[in-house]
Amino acid sequence: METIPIRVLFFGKAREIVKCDEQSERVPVDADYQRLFKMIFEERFPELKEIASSCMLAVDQHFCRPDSKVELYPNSEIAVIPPLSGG
Amino acid sequence: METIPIRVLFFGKAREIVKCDEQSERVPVDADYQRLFKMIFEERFPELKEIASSCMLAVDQHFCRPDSKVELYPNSEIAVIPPLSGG
Amino acid sequence: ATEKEVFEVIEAISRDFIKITSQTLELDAAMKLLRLPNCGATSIFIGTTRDTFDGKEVLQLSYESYDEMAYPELRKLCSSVRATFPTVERLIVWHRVGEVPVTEASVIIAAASPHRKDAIQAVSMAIDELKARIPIWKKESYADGEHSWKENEE
Amino acid sequence: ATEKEVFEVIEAISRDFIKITSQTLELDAAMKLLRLPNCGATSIFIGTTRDTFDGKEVLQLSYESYDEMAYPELRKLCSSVRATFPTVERLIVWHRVGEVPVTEASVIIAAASPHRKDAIQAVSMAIDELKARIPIWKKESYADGEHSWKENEE
Repeated sequence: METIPIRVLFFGKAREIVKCDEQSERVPVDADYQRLFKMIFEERFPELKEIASSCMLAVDQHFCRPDSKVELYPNSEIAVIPPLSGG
Repeated sequence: METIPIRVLFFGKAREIVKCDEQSERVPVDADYQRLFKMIFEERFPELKEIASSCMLAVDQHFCRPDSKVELYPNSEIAVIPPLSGG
Repeated sequence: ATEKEVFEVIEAISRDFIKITSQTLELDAAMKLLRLPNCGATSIFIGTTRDTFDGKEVLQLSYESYDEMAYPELRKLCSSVRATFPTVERLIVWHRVGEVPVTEASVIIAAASPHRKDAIQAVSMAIDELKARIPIWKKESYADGEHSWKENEE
Repeated sequence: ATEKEVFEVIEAISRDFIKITSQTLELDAAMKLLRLPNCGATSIFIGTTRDTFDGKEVLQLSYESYDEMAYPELRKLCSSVRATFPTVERLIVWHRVGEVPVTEASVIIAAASPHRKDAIQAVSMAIDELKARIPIWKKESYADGEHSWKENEE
């Protein structure tokens, strides 16, 4: 399976838990949302499991939902988005 | 019939038509809204007839409607209120 | 009046800021009254003089007020707004009278409350009520020499 | 893109004022952008840092933004607001990031339009959408040493 490099970005409580702004990873080029979610919240950063149910992912600056189609490119930006609290 | 002195106040377009801020009048102490309205718009200031249908009266700083009970006292203040346009 | 009632009146007066004035309305002065550490939300409405009406050039607006009635009606207005939105801490209703040049404010309405919805809706209610109930009149003077006494729609 | 499309883009950019900044948000600067002779109505919402939450003393709020995503989302937000309220002439959406002391503004949203309802409702929609869609996070730090990442309800 072909893998590509991606960047995983952390914000808010996720950044605090991971103690890191950004981390490079490699993922299968055809990974879907569920696969990315599982990879991030269970395999690579299991310390995020406690907030997983309230988080979503954004891929290349677009919010994704579990049924969203995901297209990954080399150096795609996957952001871990905890509940928003702007305003 | 006992009459009492009242003050009639004019605002906005009514003031412009009558060319006067205020006028003293005498009215029967038991005059009701209809009587006051007729007195002002037909008898004393017939030049106001053209705007009568869009005006109302305020008695002692309270808006009145045609069916409002009116209590007059010496020097009561009857204001001719054209359509409001504050704001 | 009981002592409690007197205090309620004093508090009501100090939380509602009402003004009908021929002076320029200063937003900065309003903001100072609204800056409360327990209020996270401030909503402001500013009505300004426009330069055109129906394609005609407006030279100036002139407002007149029946002050003796407008002040008590403004107090009633503030009471209604507070009854509807009890979390509003500060409420400002200022109206300018006399000549108001184009782009200057004829009215400033503002509310501060802990959360945003009450502040926003209180201001919206207050300007609607002001236009419907406060005895103030506006005359628009046009470049062609004509003028017109305006009528609020609602 | 055709010439017309290019001009539309330029006009859209110049009528929407978007900013995410660590600097103090200045209401005066916003007002200068809103003063248009053809707009009779200006509506403003200011979100400020509150001193208490759930009875706990708040020392400070700290905001962080995912800028690369927040800016395009803010542009989308402005487009949605304009699509809903097409008479809005100017739209300002400013958000402060970093530490925001108590009583200082974290957000200023403002709209100018010819008539009041559009300006008021546009601001109301914009703050609702901002809270729901813009990737910005707020951390509240308390006097007892604890802190909490907030979550918008809507």
